[in-house]
Amino acid sequence: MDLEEYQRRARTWLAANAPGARAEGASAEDGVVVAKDFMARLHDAGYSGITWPAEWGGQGLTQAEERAFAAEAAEVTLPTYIFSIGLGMCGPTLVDLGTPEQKARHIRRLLRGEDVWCQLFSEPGAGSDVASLQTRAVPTEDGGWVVNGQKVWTSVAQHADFGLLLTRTDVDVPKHKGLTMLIVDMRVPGVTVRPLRDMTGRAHFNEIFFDDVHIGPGNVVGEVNGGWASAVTTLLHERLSISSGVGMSGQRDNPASFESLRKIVDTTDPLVRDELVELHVRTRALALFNAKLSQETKAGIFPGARGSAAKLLLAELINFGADLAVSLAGPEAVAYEDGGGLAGAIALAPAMSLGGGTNEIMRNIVGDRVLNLPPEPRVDKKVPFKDLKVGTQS
Amino acid sequence: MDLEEYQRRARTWLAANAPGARAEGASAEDGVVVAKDFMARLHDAGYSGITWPAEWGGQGLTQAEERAFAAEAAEVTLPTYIFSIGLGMCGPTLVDLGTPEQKARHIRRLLRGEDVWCQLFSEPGAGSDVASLQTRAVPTEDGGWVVNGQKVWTSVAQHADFGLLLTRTDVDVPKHKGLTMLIVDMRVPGVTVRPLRDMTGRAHFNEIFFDDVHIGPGNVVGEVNGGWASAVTTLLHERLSISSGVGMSGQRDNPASFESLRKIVDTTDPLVRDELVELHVRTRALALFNAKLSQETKAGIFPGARGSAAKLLLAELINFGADLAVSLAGPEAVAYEDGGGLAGAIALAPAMSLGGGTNEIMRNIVGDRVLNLPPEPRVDKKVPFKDLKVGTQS
Amino acid sequence: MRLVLSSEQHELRAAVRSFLATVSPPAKVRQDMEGPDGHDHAVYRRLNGELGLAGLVVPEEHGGAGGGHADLAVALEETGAALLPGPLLATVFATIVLSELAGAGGMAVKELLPGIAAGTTAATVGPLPGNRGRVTVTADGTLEGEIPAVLNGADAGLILVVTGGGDVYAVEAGAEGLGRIPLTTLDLTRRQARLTFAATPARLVAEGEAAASGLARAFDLVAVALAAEQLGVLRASLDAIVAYSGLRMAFGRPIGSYQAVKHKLADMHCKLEQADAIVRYAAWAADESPGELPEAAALAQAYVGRACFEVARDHLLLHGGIGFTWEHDAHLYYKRAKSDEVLLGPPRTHRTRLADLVI
Amino acid sequence: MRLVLSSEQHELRAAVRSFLATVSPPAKVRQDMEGPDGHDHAVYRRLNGELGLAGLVVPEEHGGAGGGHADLAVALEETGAALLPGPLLATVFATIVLSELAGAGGMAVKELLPGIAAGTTAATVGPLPGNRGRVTVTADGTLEGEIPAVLNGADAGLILVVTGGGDVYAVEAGAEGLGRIPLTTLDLTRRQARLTFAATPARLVAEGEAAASGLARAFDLVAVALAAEQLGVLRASLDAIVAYSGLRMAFGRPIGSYQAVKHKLADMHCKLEQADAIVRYAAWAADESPGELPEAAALAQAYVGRACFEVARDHLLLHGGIGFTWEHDAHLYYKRAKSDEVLLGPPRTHRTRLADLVI
Repeated sequence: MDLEEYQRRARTWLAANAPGARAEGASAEDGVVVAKDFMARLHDAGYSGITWPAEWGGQGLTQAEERAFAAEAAEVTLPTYIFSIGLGMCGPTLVDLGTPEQKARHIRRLLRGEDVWCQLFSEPGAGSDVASLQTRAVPTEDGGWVVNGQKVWTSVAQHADFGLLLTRTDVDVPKHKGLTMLIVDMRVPGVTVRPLRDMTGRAHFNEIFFDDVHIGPGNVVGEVNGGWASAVTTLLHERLSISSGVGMSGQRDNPASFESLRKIVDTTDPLVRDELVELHVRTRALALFNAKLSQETKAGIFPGARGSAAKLLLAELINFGADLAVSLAGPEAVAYEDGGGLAGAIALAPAMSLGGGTNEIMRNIVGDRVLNLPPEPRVDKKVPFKDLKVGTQS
Repeated sequence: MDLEEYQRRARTWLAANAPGARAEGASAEDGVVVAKDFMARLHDAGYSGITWPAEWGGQGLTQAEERAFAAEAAEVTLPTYIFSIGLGMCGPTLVDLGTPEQKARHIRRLLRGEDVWCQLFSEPGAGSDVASLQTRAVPTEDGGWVVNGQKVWTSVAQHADFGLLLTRTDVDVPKHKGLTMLIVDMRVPGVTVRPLRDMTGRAHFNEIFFDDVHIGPGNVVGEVNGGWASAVTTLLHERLSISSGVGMSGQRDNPASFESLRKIVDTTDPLVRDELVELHVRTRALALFNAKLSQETKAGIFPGARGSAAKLLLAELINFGADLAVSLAGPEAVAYEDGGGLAGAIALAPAMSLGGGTNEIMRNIVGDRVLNLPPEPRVDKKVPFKDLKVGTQS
Repeated sequence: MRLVLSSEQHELRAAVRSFLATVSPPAKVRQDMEGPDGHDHAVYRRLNGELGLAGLVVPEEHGGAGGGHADLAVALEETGAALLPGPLLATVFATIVLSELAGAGGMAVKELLPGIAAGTTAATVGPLPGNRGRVTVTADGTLEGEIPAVLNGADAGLILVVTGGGDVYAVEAGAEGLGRIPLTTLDLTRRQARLTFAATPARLVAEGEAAASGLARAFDLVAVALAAEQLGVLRASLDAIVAYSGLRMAFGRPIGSYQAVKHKLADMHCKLEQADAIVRYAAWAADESPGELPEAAALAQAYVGRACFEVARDHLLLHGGIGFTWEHDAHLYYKRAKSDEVLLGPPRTHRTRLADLVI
Repeated sequence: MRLVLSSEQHELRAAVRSFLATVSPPAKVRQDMEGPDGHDHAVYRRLNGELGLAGLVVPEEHGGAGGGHADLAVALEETGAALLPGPLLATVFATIVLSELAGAGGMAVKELLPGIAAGTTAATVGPLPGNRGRVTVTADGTLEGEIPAVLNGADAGLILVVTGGGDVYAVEAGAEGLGRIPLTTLDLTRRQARLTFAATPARLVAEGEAAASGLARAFDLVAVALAAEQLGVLRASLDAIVAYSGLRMAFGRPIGSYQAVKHKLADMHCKLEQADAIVRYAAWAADESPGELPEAAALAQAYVGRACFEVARDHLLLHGGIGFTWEHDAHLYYKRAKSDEVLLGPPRTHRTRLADLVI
């Protein structure tokens, strides 16, 4: 089957099967049921795990088929949000590093939507510097582990069946050398998922508490005390899955976008026009940069760390746009009976600058990996973890 | 004599004696003669070295008299530019650290304008990081020194009789520990003063080359290999003399100032007005901050490192203003038959961001000394100088 | 021109600061902002009983302390820094308007001011400059129309209404035909309401030329008062992130040791220094140099409003993930800063006003 | 929409880059810019003889290479990066105007273009959009008036004059009554002159409606061509300071290891990525999507002009003291960037034009 035919069939299938609703807001189990049902049909049709090994439940096809399907999928709305962490990060990590038993146990179920996965790396004291995490895993006699600690900023944890958990297993060595990645069953006793209310007033994320959680043998991903290498694999997949989506959607629904704002402000005022056109310029500049990265990717030139530049620019654009929107609209944008779209936009604006790496981390990445600038001296690489200050310990 | 009477007499004297011309542009010896003559009369009248010890030729009075005189002097233009380094930095260093012989030999002559002094710290490879300088001084059998090396960014060197020279005298110890400050006679063989043409096309500064320059015994200021402490003393006086003058003058003559611009641009254009008013806001903000520092100083609260914030803001304002001015004025600002004031302003604009500490150094100072933020790790404090990379050595 | 505090003002600052630290610390602010009225009436009473803040600039003959606007700026900087919920700012605006109309206003001002100055009546003014509002006076002297957003409009006891004709009327909280519809606000620590007027009885405070000139000065003073609050929000935001930057470790050292953080904090400090100087200058002009006031007030809004939001925003961002949580106070400062920036109209209007005065 | 270079364009880039590195390296630029004409005629001849740059977008029927504007952008990015002195940009502007007037222009275009395309005649255009100029046609068909600033006005062999009425005339260098007064320029690598016309004989190139529509498109293309040069200036500035940041030590480590420097360079890289995408887009629109050209051209000037100056400025500042010296090239880039930013008028005019197109 040639690629055009493949893409044509994908379009036909999506037209017939895409339910046209995201499960993002679906806290009710109904939404999860719809999502799981859709994933099963997607897998039956051969569109889940297109490039993943056929042996474990994937389709064993190439990037070309995946891009062809993605191009069609971008035209519709699929209820796959709750699977995004599993498909984008956890699954690929297991494909790369999992034991045959782990792959056999999890990958097909993940691709069919039978299990929701979450990623458990960040902690209150370990954000950008994730390797300074404190959640402890202590080995048990049966070859398993007992885990205690707290994770945070965990998406879809309220629906999750499994998690990829990064723990500290040796405190006597430097921080990168005493980590172990474990698969944790999120339904076992001692795991508490608590919604984390953010500054918008809603709970987009969760906190997860582990109290003497027992994990059985056979759940180490990668090597014991080699968890940093495993985490780097996961983070690489995360970065690819973020940068491929950066700035590609959402402007239509964004009340602080140029398109939305020009309908509500006084466009006869020269100062308003000048501020509005600045937003247009920045929006177009980033959109064209993203389009260039996408064209390069199609031509086989992968963006690598340049994707971090796009992510940084998007974070800055979102802050700039929301700020500008409220400033243009004036007092009624921040005190309202109905609507409140612009107030919502300014309240949500910081999110993109904080999630997936702060602006400072992005600038470091661009400087180090795109411009090949010399690294900063590091003070944390040789100190045993137990002697290192982390978080806000004093 | 009370302070008011003191100030009244100073006003009278200045009205009668200030020649009303700066010697800054005076490369002809005429200008220097005028300046030296004026300094002698200033000293005779008791207004040179007001707070300096009477023993060495000063007046032995207090800050109060100095401020009273400065208030009057600010109203007129004095031809004291070529003495500014001697009076602001070199002289005060000798007063603090000089031997009795050095004081006796130099200070009265300096205060009377008989000798012009320059300061010889910066090198091509040692700007912000002055302690990494490479000019070598090797001891001679007679207790003197032989100096080889190059200095740069030296003001008034073309008129200078003496210089305060910072040299390296031990390369086997860390960089701060092998420096020695010497008094150098600028008229001796081996000293070459070459004007340094800057990006404006003019030569505001000089490069100085030392080729086997012999300095006799008795010219060390402070301790041998204790030159860093001596340099810190000089730099402290420099900072005081810069910050006291920051942003206090020059706006009237500045073609890129708000006052000048509003006369030449189309002030009926709302966009022009909006850009112009931004310049006004920033100008006023800094002027009021400076006025506040000045009021605090009068009340006995010294600005300290907060003066670096004022210097940073001035550097940024100058760049902002010159850039804005050319942008507002358009094509004819950069191609002209007569005038060229705005082109001159944009060409000179970077100067304030580079001289007297870069913007980055100013931000470090504000962060470290005003906000008391923790220091960066240092990699250069314990390495012997000979093993340290400096400048653009590879 | 006086840009530094007098020793009395230092004492006032210390008194207000320690009062607020005791009576309205951050945990109390959170509790009060989620309560039914959005503030604690007991705190408001003590604020006026013990410190007399509502009557600070009200002339003594009208029951106030007869203080200057430089004093008021000191107090509002502290209430801003503490994110004090409740009607103090709205009431101060009302006292400013009434005090400036004292000459033109006759009996109404004399009778209304003492209760407000004493803190027994919370008051407000609407529409503020830069805000929409369309209220007209009918033939029988009642009010018709609406004001889309009024500070503490639902809980103030007295509302000063500026009509389309530029006259000022006072409406009692319980007046017939007065509708008060609470709004959702970005700033969680300060309520607003939409007010509607249908044949609503109102008392004339001032009208015509006298009202116009009094109001013009009053609204300049309002701009200065707001800038003082913004200075407090700015300062508190900067203090919070400077403190955190010394404690929070990343990659083995405090985040404040990284130039990316340190240099941004240095720039924020530069904004603080300038905002502070501008607020002191504007407050001095309010007291001592009326001719400079319009320009100083426009400058204060043009500079301080922007600086305050930028610092509050960066203070939130530099906190990292924790700054995005509901439980951390960073978002309260961020939201107050943005709301304050547009309280007296879109920022461009302040720049335009300043341009008209100086170009 | 095509935002990446074709393999032919990669080859063109490499060819121009290596030609300029050999024939006009930085030391040669300095030598030429201080020479009598501000450039080396031999370099200009070789540039056209070997690379055919002046005729790149001229249709083959008029003696050019018939290339696209995307190709031209590749070439001008390199000449910008090399700060090539001389009349290439002015001549390219002239070829663009003549090519776009070919339909309306009849004989004049046919006769004038080949010599310019071949590089035997350097040409220029004035006044450019956003520039002053007041030239009228007298009853006997001669020109009267002046243009305050024309690129290479003193050394071009042919001057295309846009009259106040919007017609286009060609004036020979030696024409009677043509005054050419060399100007002092901020940009030391590009000369300009004031031109005066007193009963100056001139040849009509195009007039009326046809001239107007041809010129409108031509000036959009000129804006895109300039943006390509600006992209080159931006890229070369960034490359220079990135390289220096890896070499220059301060306090024992390379300055590029400090976040203050590294993060600023990262931001500069972000500007480069966006400027590059915009220039590719605008050049693509020029070739393939004429309806998008006006907006793309205004976007290119609004974004790239600013980005170029900001990067050139910061590249100079980050060099420290050495960047302020005459002998270092940093100031040449800084001055070119600022001059280019205003070459087609004050920046606000590009924003206004874009606003008119998109709002």
